[in-house]
Amino acid sequence: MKEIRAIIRPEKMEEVLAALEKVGHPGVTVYQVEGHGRQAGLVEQFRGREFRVDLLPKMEVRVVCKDEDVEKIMQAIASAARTGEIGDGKIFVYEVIEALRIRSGERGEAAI
Amino acid sequence: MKEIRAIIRPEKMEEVLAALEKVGHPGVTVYQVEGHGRQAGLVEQFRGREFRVDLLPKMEVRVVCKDEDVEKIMQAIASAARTGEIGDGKIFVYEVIEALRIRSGERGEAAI
Amino acid sequence: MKEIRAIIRPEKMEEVLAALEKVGHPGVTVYQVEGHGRQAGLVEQFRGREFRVDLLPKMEVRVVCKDEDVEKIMQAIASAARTGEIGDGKIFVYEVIEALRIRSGERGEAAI
Amino acid sequence: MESGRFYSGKRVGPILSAVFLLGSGMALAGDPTGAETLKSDPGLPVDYVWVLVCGFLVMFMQAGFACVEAGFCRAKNATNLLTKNLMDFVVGALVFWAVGYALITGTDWKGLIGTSGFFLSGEGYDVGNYLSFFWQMVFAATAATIVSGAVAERIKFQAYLLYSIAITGFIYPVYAHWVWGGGWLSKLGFGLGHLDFAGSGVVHAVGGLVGLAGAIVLGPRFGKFDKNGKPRAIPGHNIPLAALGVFILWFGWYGFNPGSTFSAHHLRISVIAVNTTLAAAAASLTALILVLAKTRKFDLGMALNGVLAGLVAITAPCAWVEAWAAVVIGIVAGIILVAGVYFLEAIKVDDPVGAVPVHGFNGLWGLIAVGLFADGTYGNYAIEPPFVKGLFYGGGVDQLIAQVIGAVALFVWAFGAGLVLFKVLDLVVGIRVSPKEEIQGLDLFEHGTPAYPEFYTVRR
Amino acid sequence: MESGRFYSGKRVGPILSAVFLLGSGMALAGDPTGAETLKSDPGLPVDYVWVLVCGFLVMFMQAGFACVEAGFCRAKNATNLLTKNLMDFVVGALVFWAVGYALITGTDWKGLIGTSGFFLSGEGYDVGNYLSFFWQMVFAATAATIVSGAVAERIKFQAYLLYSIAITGFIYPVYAHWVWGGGWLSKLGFGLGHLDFAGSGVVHAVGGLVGLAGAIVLGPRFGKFDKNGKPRAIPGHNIPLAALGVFILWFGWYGFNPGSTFSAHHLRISVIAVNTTLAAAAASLTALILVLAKTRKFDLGMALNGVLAGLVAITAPCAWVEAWAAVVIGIVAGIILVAGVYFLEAIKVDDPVGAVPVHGFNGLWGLIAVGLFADGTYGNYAIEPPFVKGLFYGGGVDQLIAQVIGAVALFVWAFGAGLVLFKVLDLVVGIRVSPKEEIQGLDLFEHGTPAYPEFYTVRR
Amino acid sequence: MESGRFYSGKRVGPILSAVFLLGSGMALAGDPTGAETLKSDPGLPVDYVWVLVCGFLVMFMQAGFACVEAGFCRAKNATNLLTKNLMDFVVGALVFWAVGYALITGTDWKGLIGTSGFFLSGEGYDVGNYLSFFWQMVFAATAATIVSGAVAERIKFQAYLLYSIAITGFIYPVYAHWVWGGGWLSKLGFGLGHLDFAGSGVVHAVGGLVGLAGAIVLGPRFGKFDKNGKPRAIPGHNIPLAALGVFILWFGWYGFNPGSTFSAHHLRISVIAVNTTLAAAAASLTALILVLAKTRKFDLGMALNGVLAGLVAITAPCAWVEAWAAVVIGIVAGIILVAGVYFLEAIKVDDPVGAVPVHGFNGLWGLIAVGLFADGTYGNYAIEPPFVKGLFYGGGVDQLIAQVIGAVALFVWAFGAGLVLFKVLDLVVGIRVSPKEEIQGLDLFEHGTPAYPEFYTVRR
Ligand SMILES: Nc1ncnc2c1ncn2[C@@H]1O[C@H](COP(=O)(O)OP(=O)(O)O)[C@@H](O)[C@H]1O
Ligand SMILES: Nc1ncnc2c1ncn2[C@@H]1O[C@H](COP(=O)(O)OP(=O)(O)O)[C@@H](O)[C@H]1O
Ligand SMILES: Nc1ncnc2c1ncn2[C@@H]1O[C@H](COP(=O)(O)OP(=O)(O)O)[C@@H](O)[C@H]1O
Repeated sequence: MKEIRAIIRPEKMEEVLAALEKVGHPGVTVYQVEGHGRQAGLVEQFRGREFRVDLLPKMEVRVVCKDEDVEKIMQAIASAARTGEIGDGKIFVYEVIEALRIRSGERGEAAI
Repeated sequence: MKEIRAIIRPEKMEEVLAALEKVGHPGVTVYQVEGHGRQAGLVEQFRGREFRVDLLPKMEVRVVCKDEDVEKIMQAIASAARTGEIGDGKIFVYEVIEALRIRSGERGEAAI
Repeated sequence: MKEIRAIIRPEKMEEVLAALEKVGHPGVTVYQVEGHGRQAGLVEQFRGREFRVDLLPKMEVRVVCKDEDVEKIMQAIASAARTGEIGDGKIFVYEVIEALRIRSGERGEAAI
Repeated sequence: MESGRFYSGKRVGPILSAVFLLGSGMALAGDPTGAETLKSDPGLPVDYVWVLVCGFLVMFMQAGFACVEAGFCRAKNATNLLTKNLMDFVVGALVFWAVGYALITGTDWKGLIGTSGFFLSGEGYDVGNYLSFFWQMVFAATAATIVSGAVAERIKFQAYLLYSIAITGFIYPVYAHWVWGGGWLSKLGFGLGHLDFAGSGVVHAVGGLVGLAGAIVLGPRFGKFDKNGKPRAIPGHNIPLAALGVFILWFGWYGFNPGSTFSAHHLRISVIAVNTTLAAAAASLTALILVLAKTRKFDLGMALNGVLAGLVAITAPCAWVEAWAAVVIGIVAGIILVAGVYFLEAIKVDDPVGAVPVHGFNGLWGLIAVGLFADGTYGNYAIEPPFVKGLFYGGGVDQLIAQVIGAVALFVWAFGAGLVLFKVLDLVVGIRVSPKEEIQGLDLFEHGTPAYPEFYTVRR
Repeated sequence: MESGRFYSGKRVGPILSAVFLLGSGMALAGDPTGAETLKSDPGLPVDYVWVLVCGFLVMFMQAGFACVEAGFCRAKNATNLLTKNLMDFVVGALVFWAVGYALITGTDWKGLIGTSGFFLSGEGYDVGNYLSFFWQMVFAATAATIVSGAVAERIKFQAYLLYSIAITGFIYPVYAHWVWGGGWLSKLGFGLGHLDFAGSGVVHAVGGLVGLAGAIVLGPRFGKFDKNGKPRAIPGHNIPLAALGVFILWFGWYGFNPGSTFSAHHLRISVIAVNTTLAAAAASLTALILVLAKTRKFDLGMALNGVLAGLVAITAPCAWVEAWAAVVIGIVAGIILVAGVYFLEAIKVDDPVGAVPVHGFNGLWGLIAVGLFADGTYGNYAIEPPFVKGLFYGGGVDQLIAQVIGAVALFVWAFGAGLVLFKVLDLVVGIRVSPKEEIQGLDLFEHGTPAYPEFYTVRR
Repeated sequence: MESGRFYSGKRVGPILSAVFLLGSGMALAGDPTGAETLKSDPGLPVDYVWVLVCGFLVMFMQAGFACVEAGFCRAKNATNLLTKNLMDFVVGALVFWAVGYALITGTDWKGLIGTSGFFLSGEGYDVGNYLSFFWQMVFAATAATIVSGAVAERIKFQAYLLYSIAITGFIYPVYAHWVWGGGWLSKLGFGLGHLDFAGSGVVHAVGGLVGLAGAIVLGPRFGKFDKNGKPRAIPGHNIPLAALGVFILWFGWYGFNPGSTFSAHHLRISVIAVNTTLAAAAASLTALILVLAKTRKFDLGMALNGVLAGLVAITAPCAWVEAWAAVVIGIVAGIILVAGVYFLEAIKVDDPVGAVPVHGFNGLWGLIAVGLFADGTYGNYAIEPPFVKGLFYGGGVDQLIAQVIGAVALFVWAFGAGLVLFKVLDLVVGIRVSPKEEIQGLDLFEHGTPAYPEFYTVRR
């Protein structure tokens, strides 16, 4: 089993979820995060005083799936999340060594 | 070392923490997440217009522990979080390859 | 590739980011979390009634980096986040098996 | 400018009521234009302005209650609380127009109830009568909205709507008739009869005690008491909202109390405004200090409740006492509040926002305070004698007895009617939401609208 | 105390205006001290108090609009909406002082426009004239701020500033002159001329229809309609804020409507206050029930809009009808509201907060209602005959015709001027923000200040 | 209806005070019933209504300050700011009742201080005296609450309570006595003596300058200046709350300024209302434009502060100037505000909400403006001559000199007393919370109650 972790633009969330739906994902968990990569930060201001904000709001999407589905899901996310401009985000993949479905107690791939 | 990651119902949070306390956990970190699995979404409405919400609020609990404690902690979480209805959530387990306690600089299992 | 995950005090966030900037990180993602380890909880109150809060607010910082940079980045974070008092937090390290830069489609270490 | 002229109901009951109808130039068919009324008393405009502006302030208290209750409860029920606070005013105004007002001010039947003047129709179409209706209506709505705090976070919305109809259409008007509509309490042979200047009892204690009944019938919220029955704090989700609500209520109370002279020609209104302020301040400081002594923290929530406790307590006596007495009444109100909050928890009653100690217990205290502190400088909505005198100013126990009788009658009526109402509602439609709905929050299930859909919140 | 004396503009136009100037003891150079004016009519203080206090309440409606609009839109645009609501009042007050007020109340030119009294200067420096200005100014600002809801979440701030100048400096004053400044509509040969007591038409429908024009020219927000053109809900981010805003507006409306007698000597103000309340309540309950029938949920958002719909509808007729009619007018207002919301979505117009059905459609309905329900108990800002009578009270269709003519004229003027204005602005400066700015939110790009910088929010 | 009758303290000092006591029908024992007072002047009801309603509005400004300060600071200190804003009113009202009011209006001692009338007792139990107390009390509380913004996010709560006692019990009353209680400034031989109509100086500059002293003694918040001393923005956490607060303050200011005639028989109140509006608008627009020129963004925070700056500046001159002058005074106020904000940062003073430039600097500017723009149409709370005339209207420099002297005296007194107070408090109880408490937020440590316990927030 693998975990796919994609950090994307918040405004791409809906499209990514739709893409996952289409490609058939087993389940997905979403995080509100802030990130900083190559994308330039923002200048905000308060009562006349400007300041830089380096951490920009991002969404993180995590899917645990079978090994054979990794590529398909990665591609689905990537193509839904792409704008071509700096700040599109990244996808990382991790090994998952065990899974358990709380409701039924199933283990392993059956639990995903 | 392993990491146990459990996605649970928000209203089960307290019981899960109590179960962890009982079984003796080394530490725990909690995330506010949203998820979508087999559980049906909600219908919300605003000024007379209904809409589907697919992402439901969940809590995620993460514990890094020694290899030998994994099973015990998983079971503790699972039995505290179970209602038997769809949406109870899942538990995933990951390998952790190093740990460091910031305060003391301890490394490895001693740092957990 | 490795992922470094550091759970730190919220008020140390800025210093940790500055330290990462200095040591040259490839990118960073930040999470608002709550945690419970050895640090004692808080007593809060509402309309005359006190209650314990066990989960304290923490920040989590994640950096995916090349294997050779792990130690350097860990140390940078740890020394920026240290106060020496209970509650300083921990750093965990994970294996990352694949990466993809959404914007360009680059894979592997090039994508970090 | 004599007092009580166009506000017969509250003051003098049916007999003088006839005098009023004639005296104010209101022919049998009423004076909807207002020209006759003005001619009969050219000094009326300032009274109309006074009563209306104060009435507007009282109406604005609805916003205050909405903010306090929503702020002191959890985010998952905020939409529900706001809807309840809106709808009890909306439904209350309509029901009070149809029925409630007539029950208070209509022709008296055996001292128990008014029987005429439904729908403001017929001869009721009169500027003076509409003025009186407006005033009574915002008061009735206040009584109604108090209850929503005590039954918060677990009552079915449908049941709450039915409750709103019952309180503004029956429970409140009946008791208000007894005191302000010429009913039996206003004619007690002790003192000047049972007196309640602006409604510590009629409005607040009635609301607070019906709320107590509701809280008891509903039972505590899931999680309010742990397995050993120990009370647990369930913190409010938005303290700034609650604090703003208290400021709005304090502001609105300057309509509630001074406006209850129903005449700007009673310059006593300045004394009432001062008393209202000092009692609120004294009670709030007292509550702050008491909790400070217990927990070593400056507890804003209790201090906010303290403001309201002081305001409720001074509402009955505000026209009859002087500054130092207002301060003492406030200090006692603060003590009653803090003791009341802990007492309710001790007997396992769950009152999420403290409505019962604030409005119920302190409403009763306000009634008693009249019998103790009234200093003989103001009459029964009149600046001519007889003046009201309490025990501490040489008035003996007469007025105090009248006050105690009224307080007992109020308790029996409001708490009793409340129990019956909520029990019956429970049998007929069910009053408590399912555990699942309670845990996930009423906003989603009853309204489909979370209060803060974009914010990440911990669901407690 | 005769009506309309010092408020010539709104009531009687330029001819009587001269009478007013003399009648109120205002010499040609004006009476800035007020001593002469007071001597000429010692009963004026209560009228000044009434008008000013009511005017303060109307000003406070700005806070209500700010809260409703910010609460009903998304967090990422909250700072923008607040800035717009602040600035339309700020800019509006200054422009109205320079130009707008003169266009309404100045010497009439061919029934179309006023032509004197700019900058309150010269003989305009007079206590009565300043009073009138204050009143008209807060009304103009209300019309201006209504539009911001309809064009929310996508208009450029610069364009909005220019729009604010145009509406308070030209669009609103011209139509207000027609009705309240002695213009052609006030002199129609039907009934007592076109009548609009407190501004269902002049203020609300003008604002609502200019807003409709703006919403059409701008086009819908990104995401409001899906690829198949099906409307999607975009929930407001802070329901408690929106609810508080509605309570504030309801409170402020007691200044808007009763204060429009411009005289406390019209005791009819009590009737107006009651009607205002009942119509709001009836409309809100109607809206709640209609949506309940559709979705089985108690929809707070629509109930809040319902309050406003009822208030808007009763604004024109409030002085001329009785309680039951107010209830009926409110019920119809609730129906119009709900139908209007769905209708706009059906024709693909995106009105984020419902400003068009609330203020536009119900403003027109209020005008018509005068012609139906006026019951002959109050005149043209006068407690002496001739009184206003509508169809249902035996007044025939005369007044109704005057109302319809006014409504049509209003529609043509406001919607037409709005279309021209926004089209021209679009050509000259561009009125819509870029898609990127719209998606990330106007707060960051136009103001640099997120509304809740410390809170985690989902960016929708 | 002559001016200043029942408000002797503020107007005419101890000598005429005796006249007042008799003139108003107040026997030596006072007239608590109000019947005698009414008989002696049947026109009083409208004045009482006016003063009370305006006083209620001033009280409501407490809500405005609470919202602005909480909204402009960080979430972790919101409960603390609300508690401070509540408690300075609570404690202030009680202290002012016990001591403060007597120091302002009591029998004058050498032009420096009043010495009688503590606790409103004895002959102080009089409707006129209670009215005057109510008015003065809400003003004193305003001065007190201003400071909490300047010392926000780092002062110990206990120290703040002690400060509240000191300002309402001594610092404010002494200066108010000098200007409004018949003290030496009111008797200066220049012009009509030092004049401050509604308190640009007495209330706002005193508050602002005591706040400046507090901010200096406390030192800047952790993180306000970086290691190189460069100022950093610390954004407020809830902009809608702050904006609502400013709207509430603007609304309340219509009580503050027009109500300060203390008589509805001065029809000049309409002019005051207009001036108040225009100055606020002009200042806000000016501030918006200045920051726009610097950062190319429409800065809501500064525009909100701009409203307050304009309101503060017009508070002293509002009764003595005409519309165009109000606009000019507002424009200058906007400039002073923006310059003041940057100036304080440049000298490393940390004033989290801008209280010092808004209330302190613009309060002083308001005093000066009287000497420049007063146009000779209104007297010293009188509609009879002598009228106040400034430099630009041919009044010469006399009045201006009186104004400058008052401004200098104010600066020395308020800033000096503030410095001494905070230094002494620091020595005795310590005024600054520990770094750990400051970083984690005062809400947890001082109150145990986070403002938004269910929301995820970034702790800045
Ligand atoms: N090495 C990394 N480790 C952790 N998070 C990263 C890393 N690189 C990028 N991110 C996350 O991805 C987001 C987008 O990264 P960025 O470099 O701006 O994107 P891109 O390179 O596609 O333009 C960042 O805001 C951050 O949250
Ligand atoms: N494969 C997965 N990857 C990531 N998150 C998942 C996955 N499956 C489930 N989840 C998370 O677990 C939550 C509960 O899953 P669900 O399928 O509804 O539970 P169950 O199967 O126990 O009824 C989801 O909302 C989602 O957050
Ligand atoms: N074993 C663990 N698994 C997950 N999170 C942990 C673990 N240990 C500590 N944490 C996180 O680190 C935070 C700080 O831990 P704590 O034990 O209080 O720190 P320290 O030991 O440095 O004083 C906790 O609040 C928790 O979020």
